Amino acid sequence: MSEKVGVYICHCGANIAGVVDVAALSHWAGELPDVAVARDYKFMCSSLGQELIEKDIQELGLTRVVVAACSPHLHEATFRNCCKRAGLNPYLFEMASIREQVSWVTANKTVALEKSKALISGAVHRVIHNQALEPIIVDINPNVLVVGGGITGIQAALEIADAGYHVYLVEREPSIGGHMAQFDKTFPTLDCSACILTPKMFSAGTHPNITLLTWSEVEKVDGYVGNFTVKVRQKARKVNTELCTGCGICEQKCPKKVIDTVFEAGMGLRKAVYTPFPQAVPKYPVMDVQNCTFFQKGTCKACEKFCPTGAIDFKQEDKVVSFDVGNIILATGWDLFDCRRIPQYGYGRLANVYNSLEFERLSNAAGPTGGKVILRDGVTVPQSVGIIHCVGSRDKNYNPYCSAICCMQSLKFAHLVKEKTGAQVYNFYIDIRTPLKAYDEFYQHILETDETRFVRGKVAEVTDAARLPGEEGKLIIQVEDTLIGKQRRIPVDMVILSAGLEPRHDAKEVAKLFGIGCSADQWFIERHPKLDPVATMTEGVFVAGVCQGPKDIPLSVTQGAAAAARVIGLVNRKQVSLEPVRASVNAEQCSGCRICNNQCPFNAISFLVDKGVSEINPALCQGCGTCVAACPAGAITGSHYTNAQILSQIEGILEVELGQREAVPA
Amino acid sequence: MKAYAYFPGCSLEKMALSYHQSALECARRLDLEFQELDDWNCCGTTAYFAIDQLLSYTLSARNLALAEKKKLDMVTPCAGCYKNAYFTNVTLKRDADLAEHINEALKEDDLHYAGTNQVYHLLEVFCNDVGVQEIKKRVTQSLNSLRVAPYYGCQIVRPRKDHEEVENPRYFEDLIAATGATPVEYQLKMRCCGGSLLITSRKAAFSMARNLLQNAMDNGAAVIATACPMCQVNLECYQQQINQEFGARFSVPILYFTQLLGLALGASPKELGFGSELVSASAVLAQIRNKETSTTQSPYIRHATS
Amino acid sequence: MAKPKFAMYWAASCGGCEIAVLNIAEKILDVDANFDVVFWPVAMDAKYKDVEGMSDGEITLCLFNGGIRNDENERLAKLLRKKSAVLVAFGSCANEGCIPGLANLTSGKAVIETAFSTVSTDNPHNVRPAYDYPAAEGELHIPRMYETLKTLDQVVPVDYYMPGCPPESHQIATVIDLVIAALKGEAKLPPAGAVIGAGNSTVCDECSRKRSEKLIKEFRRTWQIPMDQQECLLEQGILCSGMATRSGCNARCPAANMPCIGCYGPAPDVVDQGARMMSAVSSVIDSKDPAEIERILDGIVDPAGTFYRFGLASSLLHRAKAQ
Amino acid sequence: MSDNNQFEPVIVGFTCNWCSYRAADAAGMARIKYSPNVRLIRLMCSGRIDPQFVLKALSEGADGVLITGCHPGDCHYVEQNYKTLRRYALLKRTLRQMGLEDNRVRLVWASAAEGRILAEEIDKFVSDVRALGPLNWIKMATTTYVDPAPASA
Amino acid sequence: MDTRPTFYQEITNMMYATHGDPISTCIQCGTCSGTCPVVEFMDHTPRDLIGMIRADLKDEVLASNTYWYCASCFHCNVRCPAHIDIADLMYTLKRYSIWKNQYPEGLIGPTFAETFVKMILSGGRSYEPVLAPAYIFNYGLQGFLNEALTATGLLLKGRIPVLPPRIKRLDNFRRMVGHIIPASNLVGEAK
Repeated sequence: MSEKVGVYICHCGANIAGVVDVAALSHWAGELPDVAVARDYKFMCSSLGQELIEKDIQELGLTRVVVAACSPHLHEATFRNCCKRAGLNPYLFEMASIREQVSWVTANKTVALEKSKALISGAVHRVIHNQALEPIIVDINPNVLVVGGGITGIQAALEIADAGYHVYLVEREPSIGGHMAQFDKTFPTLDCSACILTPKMFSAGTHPNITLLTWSEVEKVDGYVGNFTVKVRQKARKVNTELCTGCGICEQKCPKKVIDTVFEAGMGLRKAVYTPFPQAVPKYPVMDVQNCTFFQKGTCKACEKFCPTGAIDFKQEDKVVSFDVGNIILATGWDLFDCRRIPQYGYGRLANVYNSLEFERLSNAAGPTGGKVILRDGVTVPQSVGIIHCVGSRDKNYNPYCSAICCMQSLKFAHLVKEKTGAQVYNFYIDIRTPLKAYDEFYQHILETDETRFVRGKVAEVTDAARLPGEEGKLIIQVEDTLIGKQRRIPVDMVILSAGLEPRHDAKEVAKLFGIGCSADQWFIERHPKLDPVATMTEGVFVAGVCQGPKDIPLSVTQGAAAAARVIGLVNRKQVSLEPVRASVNAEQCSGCRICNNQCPFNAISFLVDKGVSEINPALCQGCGTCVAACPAGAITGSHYTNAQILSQIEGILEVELGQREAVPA
Repeated sequence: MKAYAYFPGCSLEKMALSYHQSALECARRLDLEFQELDDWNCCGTTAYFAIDQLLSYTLSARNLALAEKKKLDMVTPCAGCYKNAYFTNVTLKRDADLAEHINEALKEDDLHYAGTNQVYHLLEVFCNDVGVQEIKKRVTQSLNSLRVAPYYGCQIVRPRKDHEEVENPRYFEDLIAATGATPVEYQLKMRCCGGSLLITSRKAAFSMARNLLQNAMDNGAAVIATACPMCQVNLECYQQQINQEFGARFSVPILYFTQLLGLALGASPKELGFGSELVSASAVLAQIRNKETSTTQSPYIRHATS
Repeated sequence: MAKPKFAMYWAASCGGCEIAVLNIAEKILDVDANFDVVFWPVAMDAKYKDVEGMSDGEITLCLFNGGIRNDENERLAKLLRKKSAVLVAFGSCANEGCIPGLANLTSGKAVIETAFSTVSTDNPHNVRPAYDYPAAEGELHIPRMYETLKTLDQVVPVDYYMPGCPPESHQIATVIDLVIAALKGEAKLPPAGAVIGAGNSTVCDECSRKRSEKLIKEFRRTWQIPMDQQECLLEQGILCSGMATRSGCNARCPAANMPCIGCYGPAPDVVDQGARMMSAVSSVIDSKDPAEIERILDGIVDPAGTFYRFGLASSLLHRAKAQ
Repeated sequence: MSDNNQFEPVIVGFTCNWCSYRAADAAGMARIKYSPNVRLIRLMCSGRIDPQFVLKALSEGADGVLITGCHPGDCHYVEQNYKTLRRYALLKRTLRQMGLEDNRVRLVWASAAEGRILAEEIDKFVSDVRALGPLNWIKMATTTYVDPAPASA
Repeated sequence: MDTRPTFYQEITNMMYATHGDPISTCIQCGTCSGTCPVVEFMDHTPRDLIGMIRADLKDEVLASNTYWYCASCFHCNVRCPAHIDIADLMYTLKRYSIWKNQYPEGLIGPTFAETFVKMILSGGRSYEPVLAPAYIFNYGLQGFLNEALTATGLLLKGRIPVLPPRIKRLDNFRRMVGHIIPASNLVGEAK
């Protein structure tokens, strides 16, 4: 059956017509086989231009349309809609980019005409093989999963819950709150971190639309936008939360003390049954089985004996719960750079070298020293403190990126040390980066009032090897003071390493679990770095906060809210339509060789064991076509990019050229 | 018996003869066969790079080609030779054009570099190929908790080769511990001794050597073990001059690690080239012989002003 | 009524197809009972002239095996096309060039050199064939060899394709039954241009080995490892062409612990079998590092010969670049 | 085609929708003039590039084939361009055996921002293919006879 | 328009084969200078020198003693956050200054480097006694006496060779070197 193709050539004012002889082109195109009509017009994208096409479709009965104009990224949607209005399936349309690829990049008019012909010939050959396609419409489950109960996740969950939709908030630790709960003060306003965070934690814990799943991890995600099924493992708390009142007696009576390497960053102790901090949400404690005397030695049960409600349940097992959601927000946060990786800074070897989280706990009034800044001996107040910026950041040996928060954090530390100890403070920096609202003012404030000495230079090493008088018993910071061009050795009592932010150690596995991408640094990849920063390439999965890249609290909160807004928008629409560019398996031809099974990063391909064939879930498929190219049996077809379409396009492109070649003497 | 192509380097011919003797003695006692390269040449040390990088690669390539002729991996006790040979090998393997160019020159001596072998430092062979556990088994004469400061120096650990730890490696300590001695922890074990500046910038060299000796002594070293002839000469032969320069009173034996290892493996001091020291090692030998003593006092008396 | 006429011809081939036909055992008697064999150079004496004397379409069924290597092959292909009602490209050579087609990796000149001048040839005077030779009886001619071996359908239209090197006997028997039934009006022949005597999937479909997701770190040759009897050969690093090869052989080679070498040609709707193999195999290499990928690929010692062992002459490129 | 009658190769280029096609758009928007010899075909991802496409283009008369995609690690579909990389590596090996010059098929990474780089790479590629002369694969399979005489001594 | 390469470009070009990243990536953090064990003897810190090269301060850079003091300990290399091969930069500057015959007065380094090369070319191996005497007077009288004492000590212990060592296939060796630096005056003088 022969098709009736209409070819429309745009002048784009003089943008195309100034270089390409559009009249000759249109005349030539009219002579092509299968072409019923070819026209050129000043602006095809104008309403008059579109009407021209619509009229031809209706009056001449065109079955295919080709527009030679600008890039399809500009007007493909415009012309598809135009075809649709005239009753032609929008996928029976092709575009040839003769502006971006011809008239704007070619000076020679003869050559420009030839190249335009080749592109149009390719499009005409291809469009004949195009198939009518319908967008895929799917319903959206209004429930939402938020992974990560730090400030970002809390913000996102509250926004969605307040909008009237149900949220499952999953947190790995016993309490929500995240790193922010560990901090003392927040820059640049220096308000107390807990004072601004705990009300939000409380709201999240009590909101009727939020199901809180702490001490839990997502194990499996199936499905696609609007229709995810999630499996979450709730680790055994060994505490029956139905009965527990959060009175804290078990924790008081527990005889076993353990160094708390998580919340207290190794600076303080906790019990074997514990809530990480007094304002924890939920209030229920968890039992650390590895350290519990009963679990290790078989006797004790002090907690059980004293529990007034009988909530201790030594036999409690992990529980896997499953639920459906329509959208997912990942707010999984960050890990602190391990300062042991820089041995020359002495962390872990020299007692009075601290990392930033340790200092936060040291300085926190609710922390192990009650907010007193003292050395590890527990008594000595430091007389001099060195704060080292960019530890593990901006360094190709560790992380090449800037961690974004360390400058402000270090300035905050300088202020807190000065305020609490009166010590001489040194800040060692490469550049001071204070770009956001009221940040540089904070820097100026420190410069004006705190007598902090700023030394521009990346510290080479911290050592206890005294060489010069006055160095004995001190930590010596060896650095080039680059502003005077001299190496200096500065003895101090305490060193604080402003360690960088790193992606979670398991970011890659988490990304795989949710079918999204990780950058080379292992931050989650957003759909567009500027214009779509919270969406991902996987429909229905959003990212927010530091898991997407280093950022401070205000930006994390903003992203949490932004992701929530995107989700609420989708849920309100109730349905989502997906581009029908999808791959599908012809089960007849599929022999179940399983070559394609690991080709899909979106987990769209599954192997049906009973039928012995592979199958593609069209809603999960993103249409890249990689599996189509991989299938050795030719059993996978990629709609709108079929082999027939592409091979014909190649033929079309080369048909014109061969004609030209023949004319050139060999 | 595992065999290696052994490239001693110029210093080991005379200046560091005891290193040569003790290295071979240790190898023999550890069942390693060291076949000395036939007609090896100077690797150019660091000085060559200042004149002609290409020539420096050529000099090392000749030695590598000699080793390839034996179809053996190369081992060298000299840190400088090691660094040059190792990185020449890496560079030529990576850059085929350069290798081709150099092979043209090597034809003059009927040699060809193909990049088929590896380059090891003596320490690596003992610590990795033989293994610390194996050495521990073969120790017949424990070094009696002698406080030995392992001195890594520069060119064995630096530049970085892969992703290995370069700020605080532990293999030298482990080797020393295997002999029954006590490895001394001190901060400057990776720091440059200044040896390569001995002739060109003596003041700097002495100052660096002084810092190093001082740091080792502060941490109670009875002896410093080196794995590089230049470090040994700088720290030992110039100790008197350093004392004069800074008014110090260092008298620390600087021994090749192979001399200490050799003793532990049961060799006699004579077999290990003892006797050519400018700073006497008799106290060290005495402690090893005296089984009753398990700790030694540092012979160093701290200088008042430092 | 006269019996329908049957012909079988061999062009550039090894003779294995003929043996495969004979290998259908007593079924051959059905052929004789139902057909009048008029032309079959391997089995009986016949002259080209006899064929030339037939009327067009007189031969009911012609099984043509072998590729088109020289002008005689092409002349006979055209003649038999004209005289046959149904022309079947029989066996891999006629379908896709097969092993003779591998000569397309080199030049015709090199083929002649190899045949007449290599060490293993006993030809001390370096005698070469001459296309035309004047003899006392008149000028003698031998067929002229082509630079490029072609498949049957590259010179004449073909009605049916029957792949395999050679086609499996049980498939031949089935086809013969079908044709006889069709002649009696009891069955319908498939549409022209169809592949007959083969399956519609790939060899994996018939292979009983256990398959899972594939991640290849190293390619190996059959003698390099003890092969697992149950696991998919490709997953063991053995280059097995089963996944890109049309089914129909009952996966004979993998069942015997040898990899499929691809003789049944490309799967349905596939243009270029070698390209599909290349794409599939490289897709499952387990590395993102260019240097490591190259190292892994070093394990494929002869990519063109492996992927185009049978299909070179029918591939998109037909041959290697002419010098 | 050109003024001084030099050979102008015809090249088929494959782009992904997200990076390299947008790079071509960017080159256009910046009005960067580059060799007009390459005709681009848009796919969703370089991972869609089937070796058949390359072979088809070569056999149908192209003098060279350019494959482009996002930089490794930046793939819009997470990691599909690594599959392109692997397929390209094997395809090149096969083509080498088929006697095809290395410079006729090339893989180039270009991000959406790298219009200038894409244009430069195209210029470089065109000039490399031009230096090789016409390919004319389509004519090679036509009938020619082999001369069986021994090679002249 | 002057198309001659700038000093910065010349140095960059000479470092084309370096294992590290280009010096254009230096962020002037001073890790190198903070690490350097010899820095107190240098007139400019290594970081400073990189800045000066990037500012094309050719004469000032060549007048600096910094790169002659570099002990090739590679400590800066392993710590540099920009992965710059700083030791190689120092070698490059040495080469450049010898090539241009332009280096600060009173430094032993340049002449030492050349003497060393000639020595190796003459025998294929190095020979310590050639090296020391040439510079011994630079150390002053006390230095001379000290050096003599040290040397005597070594001699008595048999640690100084009396005759310069030579490799066996010296002719081959010299021809080999001739391939790399054809018409080298160094080889000529050595013979």
